[in-house]
Amino acid sequence: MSVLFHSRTLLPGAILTLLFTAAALISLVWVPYDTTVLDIANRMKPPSWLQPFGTDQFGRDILSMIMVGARTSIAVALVAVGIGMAVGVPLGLAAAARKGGLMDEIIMRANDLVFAFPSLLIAVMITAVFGASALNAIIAIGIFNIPVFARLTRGAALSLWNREYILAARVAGKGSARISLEHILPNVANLLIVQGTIQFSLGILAEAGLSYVGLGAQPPTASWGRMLADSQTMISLAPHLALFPGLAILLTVLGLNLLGDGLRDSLDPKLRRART
Amino acid sequence: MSLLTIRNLSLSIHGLQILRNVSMEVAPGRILGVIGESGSGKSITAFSVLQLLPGGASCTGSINLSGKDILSLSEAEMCGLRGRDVGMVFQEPMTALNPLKTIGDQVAETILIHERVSKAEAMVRAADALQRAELPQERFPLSRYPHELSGGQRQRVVIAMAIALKPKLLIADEPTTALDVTTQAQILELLKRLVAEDGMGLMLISHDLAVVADLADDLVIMRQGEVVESGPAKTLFGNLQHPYSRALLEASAHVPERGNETLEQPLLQVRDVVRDYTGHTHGWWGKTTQFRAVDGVSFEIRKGESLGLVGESGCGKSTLTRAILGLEEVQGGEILFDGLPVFTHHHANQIVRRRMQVVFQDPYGSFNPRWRVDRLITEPFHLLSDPPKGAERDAAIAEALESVGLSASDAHKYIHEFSGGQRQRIAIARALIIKPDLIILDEAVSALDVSVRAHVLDLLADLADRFGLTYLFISHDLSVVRSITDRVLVMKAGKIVEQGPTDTVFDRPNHPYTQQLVAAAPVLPAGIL
Amino acid sequence: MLQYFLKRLLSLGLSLVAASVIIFLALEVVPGDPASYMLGLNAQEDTLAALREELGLGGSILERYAAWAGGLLVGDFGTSYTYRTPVAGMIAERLWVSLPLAVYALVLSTLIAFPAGIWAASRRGSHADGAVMGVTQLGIAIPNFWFAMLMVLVFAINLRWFSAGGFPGWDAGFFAAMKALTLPAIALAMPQASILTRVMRSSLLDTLGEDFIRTARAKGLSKGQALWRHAVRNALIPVLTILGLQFSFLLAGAIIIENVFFLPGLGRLVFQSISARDLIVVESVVMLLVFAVIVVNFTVDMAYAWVDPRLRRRR
Amino acid sequence: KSDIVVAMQLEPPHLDPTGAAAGAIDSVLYSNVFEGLTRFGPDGSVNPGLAESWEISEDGKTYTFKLHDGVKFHDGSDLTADDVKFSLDRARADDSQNAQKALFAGIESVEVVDPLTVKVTLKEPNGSFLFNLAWGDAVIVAPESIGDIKSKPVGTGAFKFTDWVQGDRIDLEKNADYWGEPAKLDKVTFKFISDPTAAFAAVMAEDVNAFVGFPAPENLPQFEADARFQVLVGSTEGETILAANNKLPPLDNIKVREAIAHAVDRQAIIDGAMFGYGTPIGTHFAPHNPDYVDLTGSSQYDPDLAKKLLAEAGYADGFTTTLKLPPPSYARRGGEIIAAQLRAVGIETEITNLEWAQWLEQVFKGKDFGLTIVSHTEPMDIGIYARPDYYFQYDNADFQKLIADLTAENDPAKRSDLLKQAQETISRDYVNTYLFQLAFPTIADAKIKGLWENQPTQATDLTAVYWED
Ligand SMILES: Nc1ncnc2c1ncn2[C@@H]1O[C@H](COP(=O)(O)OP(=O)(O)OP(=O)(O)O)[C@@H](O)[C@H]1O
Ligand SMILES: Nc1ncnc2c1ncn2[C@@H]1O[C@H](COP(=O)(O)OP(=O)(O)OP(=O)(O)O)[C@@H](O)[C@H]1O
Ligand SMILES: [Mg+2]
Ligand SMILES: [Mg+2]
Repeated sequence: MSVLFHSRTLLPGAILTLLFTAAALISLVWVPYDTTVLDIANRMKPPSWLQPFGTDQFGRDILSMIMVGARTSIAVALVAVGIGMAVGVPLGLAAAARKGGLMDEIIMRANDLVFAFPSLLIAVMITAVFGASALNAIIAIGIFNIPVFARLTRGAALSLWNREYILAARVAGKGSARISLEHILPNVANLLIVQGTIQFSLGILAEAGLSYVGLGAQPPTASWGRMLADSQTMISLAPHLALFPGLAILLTVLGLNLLGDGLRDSLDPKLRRART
Repeated sequence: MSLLTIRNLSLSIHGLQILRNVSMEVAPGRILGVIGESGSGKSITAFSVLQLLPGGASCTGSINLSGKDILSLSEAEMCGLRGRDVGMVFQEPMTALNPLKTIGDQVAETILIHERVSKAEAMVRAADALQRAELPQERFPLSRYPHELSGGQRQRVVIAMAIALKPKLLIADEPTTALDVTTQAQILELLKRLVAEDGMGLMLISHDLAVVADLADDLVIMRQGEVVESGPAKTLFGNLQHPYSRALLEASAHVPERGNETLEQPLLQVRDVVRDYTGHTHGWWGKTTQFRAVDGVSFEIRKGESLGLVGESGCGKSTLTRAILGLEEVQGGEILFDGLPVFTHHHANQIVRRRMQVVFQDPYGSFNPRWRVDRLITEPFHLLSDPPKGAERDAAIAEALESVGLSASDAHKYIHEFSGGQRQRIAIARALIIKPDLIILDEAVSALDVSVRAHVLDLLADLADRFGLTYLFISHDLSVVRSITDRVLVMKAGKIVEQGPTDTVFDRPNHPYTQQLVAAAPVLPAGIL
Repeated sequence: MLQYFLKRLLSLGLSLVAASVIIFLALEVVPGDPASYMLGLNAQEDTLAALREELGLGGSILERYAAWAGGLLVGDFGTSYTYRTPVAGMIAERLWVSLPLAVYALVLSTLIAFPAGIWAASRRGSHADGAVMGVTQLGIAIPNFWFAMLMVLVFAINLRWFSAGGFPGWDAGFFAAMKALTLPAIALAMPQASILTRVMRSSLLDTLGEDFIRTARAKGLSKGQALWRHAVRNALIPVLTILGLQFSFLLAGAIIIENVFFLPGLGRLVFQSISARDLIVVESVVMLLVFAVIVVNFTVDMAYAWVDPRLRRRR
Repeated sequence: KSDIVVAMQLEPPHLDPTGAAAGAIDSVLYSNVFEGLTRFGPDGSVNPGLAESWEISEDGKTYTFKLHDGVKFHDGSDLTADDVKFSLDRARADDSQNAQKALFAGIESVEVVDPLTVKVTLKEPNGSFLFNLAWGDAVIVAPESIGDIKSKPVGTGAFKFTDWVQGDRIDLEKNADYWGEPAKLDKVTFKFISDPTAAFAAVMAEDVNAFVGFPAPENLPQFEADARFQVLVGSTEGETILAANNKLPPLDNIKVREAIAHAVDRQAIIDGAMFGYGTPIGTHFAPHNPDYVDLTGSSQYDPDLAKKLLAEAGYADGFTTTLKLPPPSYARRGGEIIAAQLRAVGIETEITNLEWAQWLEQVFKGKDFGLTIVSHTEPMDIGIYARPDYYFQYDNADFQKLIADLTAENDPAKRSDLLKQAQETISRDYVNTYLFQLAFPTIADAKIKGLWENQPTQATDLTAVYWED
């Protein structure tokens, strides 16, 4: 537990992250008002005691919408980061194990190529092909997480491959796959967790951005980005419609970033270098 | 009259006491050697003089530099002092220079900071300083960048920077630790000459008694932030009072007792081995370069023998080790272990591999920090087709740990809970656990403090005795090699230039390179033990 | 150096070819027919066929790829399906909005980030450092389109200092054009400046911990002198990398921001074209953006050599 | 002040009104730059255009048009009967790219009688021929300027095209040589602002003088409350409907469609999606048309009835279908509301938001949908219900006969009667759920006069617009 106090950012980060995770989880069983029921007569009501964030253009409770939206954001970002890790980490490990080889070269060139595509463009293209949906947003964001994790893993793994304990493992007759799994992976895990939180926050931002331009989760699924897009024309009429979802994104991303920084400092002070 | 006087200097960092009542003096034209084990506070003492201390440090006592009380000077006044009155040379020449600036600029900067001179004039004087540090302009123009120089040459640049304004005091903090013996000898000679020419005072910090012994006029021996003994070198050496000092001295010259006999039968035969590295200058598309790291090496190790391999950094020792261990394929020649090739059909021969193990230099880097000791030392079981399990495994672990002087209960600790010496014992335990015939020790004791090193050497000798082990002992430290090997190979630029019984080679070197090496190796003056 | 340059150029060329294939294939499978989009609900089948013929939508994939890629090589981007004008001209016109916007944002973020990063690093641990770090955390976390919305609300609708969007064209005068680009550039630059500030700071702190800084201090340089003379330039290397990467983010981010401020830039062109299934325009714009990113990264690589002499001769 | 900046949401893809369906082309050019033989008035009536007068033969098959004298194209050439022949022949040619080629399908031949007289012969009598000629797709173009028409339109209108900054604006200037009543404005700039927020901001900041077809009805009250602006809410030809795939079970069951019609609360949709702007309709016909029949009563909001009907149809537990939505906000917002309303009677919908190209591909062409929301903006388009292959796939032989009779009929009274019957038939068959007639909001500076309020066709006729001092 003392880890929590190693860093000034960890605690606030953890609290914010917990808050939104809790909101998402609670929304699975309970929300203040049912978000699937529209109440046109009651639309765009300013914040009140009963509805602290007010109601939206269809008369839905914004607090409830944000809680349900947290679920979407977290799910999309989490799965996208999962994809990035699941594909990127093995690729990075493989590239490092055969440094300078053809495999390494192909992986790194492919990475560069993905990096060369502005991510939103790819998202636009993917949704043009497969249609806009949360799933396609996940795929688009996930694809961009792959090179991030591949590079990070490769870089960290390369420096580990120079360690003598890797040499010792090779002397013990272990193959590179086994060494990658037994020695390299656990030692890059911290780094991956830290980068994971950062990518997670970027994923939430990306989901919001995609939903904002209409390429993310589709109604009736609540999504913060779409709430912002829907409220955009009403911003001068009822600013609270845009304010609360925007703040929700801001605070969640902030929380995750603080958590990531804090974890980095606490898990391993040496990792601070890797932060960009 | 003394130049630098430190009186009762105590220092703490964030409340943690680092130095306690340290006192020492440096006189003009004289060399003060400061020795002590790693962490004894030598560097911190030096930094105190320059007031370049880490954050949170606070000093008491007094530091007096030619009449000025350092501890009472302001930061601006200290800036005026550093570089002009006191020059400093650091341990690590590879990183002590700004990689983006030319050496001329960096040396001239010392001058420009302190004197109102034109850039051109400063450059002229920088050239002069470099000349004095034996970097003549014809061969090392001012426009060179640090990466274009070798380690020893970079250290000369740092020295030139430190002496550019002819400071009264020069502090050299382990200036040669990162260098080869031959380079080390040259740098030490240079420092000695500069002291004599300029009448500077030199504070020479080292953990190596032998390095300091033939240079220093006065000695200070430190331990855990305290000065345990000090005095003029000549008298002090013959007359050490403090038990720690004596232990240090003894450890430096320690020769383990060895008793096992060598059989005639060769265990390892290396014939005409060639190892080329194919490098890519940039990625896979870049042009390839060929580099021959091992060039036609042949030798034999007999059963029960302890063979030494010495040579400068980068001469191919580790490459050869990897080839013997079957980790890399060689481009020419063959390596036979007990008559069997270590490498067959592009794969390491598992039967042979089982009978060799290795101990590396870095006691910190050779263990996965996330594993417990039991898992670490049983890693070589991977080589066995039927590794011991359960109680049998525990017994093997206990035996291995006990044979290196640790207890069976250490098996459940993590590696960070051990000191450097203990870690090296664990490394040896890991090598022993599959009961190999040959153990290769690649700089296995180079990173250890002298006293710890002595213990480990004793342990190695003892183990060889008990288990009939054969060693290939690689080191750049001649005295260590001398103390533990029967025969020695001298390697230079990938070739074996001389081999023979250890004493013969070291006492009557034939090859000019061997002669140079032996001459450069620092030795404690005779008769001080 | 020349050889290195040529090798890199070759690899750059291969990347571009790979990118063009990916883009072409991706858009090849996009469902939707530009002809029926153009002719609407009442179009007759024969009319559609006639239009498709004219648009050059017949032929095999290979032929069409060859025609497109071959055209790119000689600077011919083809003719837009919907606008029926040369794509090159359309792109050139949009580029005059997007490029100045990206550069404006890049300059803004650099101008903010460098001093802020250096300032924070030189006062590590102080309140000032804490404040800078806090602000940059916010800057990274804020969704920039939301920030843009808020800025429009405050500066365009309420205060009426800036127009809410649109672009008068460079004919309207430099200042009018810059004024129209200012809010979008700020929205774009904000997260980038935050990231860059943090990179600058951490890179500087890393450099300040290097041995040669200690050497410099031992020469008698004050903290500030050591920072300016020795640390800043060394710290620039990671910053350059990020700067290069940011260019791609700026281009991508511009797509959303151009929509918020209805700037007639490349991003909006892509959006419009993809919904109109004007695939040839999409292909060419995406290719151009990818080309820009690859070339910028190449330039950054070359810039390393300028910053770092170690890279000059060795290669 | 004699110049004006008029904003609209969509930018034309190119500037040939005879070569694409995009309404935005007409919105900019109709009447301003290009004119046809006849033209629509602000109330939807068909008036003489370039044709000063015409005669219709007894059998209703031959139309003889007399052209105005002294009409010049903007490039200085004269308008002659040859140009008319060229234009009509081009529109109906085999390789024609006219989006409304069907309008010209009935033409047998076009003959030049003399430089100012054209004779058009039809295959069959066609009661709406003059109406058809008023469409933007039927404007008269000149053969010598046809090559560049997509980027440099040359017409006969009161304004000349000067410049197009793609992605931003189109500039027109007054045509000094105009044959008719000259325009009152000297310079016109059309600006294209697709984003509703940006539209709001641009009007508020007075960056534009008028916004025709303002995309965010929620903001209209703010403009109405602001003395700087006038708000005109006109009607359009846009029947906004919840279209059902009449061939896809269970929507092929008329009881199910009837249930849907009763499950939908039009007023809630008009309020929720359009912020109150829009006229409820009960059939596919524009309410401002004199022949309109108000049939909303047969599909009153009655969820209980809807549930009962569903149970009768054998779907007491409801069912699931798709709801595919094109981009406009009436569809996207309306879709969310309808989904919630249908859910209330047990019908689950899977919403898919589509771009127009996808919608055309999947829904319009592929007929791969259950429900969709779309606004049919073509004038007098009830005839689409006579096309069994049209996307909602309504196949009723009686109705098809009705429309065939209508086409052949020239007598206004009989036509009116047939039109009313047609409206009632589709309403009775609950082909689609008819939601509302799309409102057309225009916001303009309070001092601008002469703007069209309604949209009988997509046009922004500025010929009569002027600034009041
Ligand atoms: N920045 C620091 N913060 C806290 N403690 C430090 C710091 N630097 C050094 N120390 C501690 O001060 C003590 C003395 O360190 P110092 O570097 O002077 O040792 P040394 O004798 O030079 O050793 P070595 O031979 O390894 O260089 C050590 O126990 C070390 O852990
Ligand atoms: N993987 C590699 N690729 C290319 N060159 C290499 C590689 N490993 C080593 N070398 C080069 O081969 C030479 C011999 O290296 P090796 O590590 O065997 O030296 P060494 O004698 O063990 O030196 P040290 O005492 O510093 O450990 C060096 O010049 C080194 O740069
Ligand atoms: Mg030290
Ligand atoms: Mg080595």
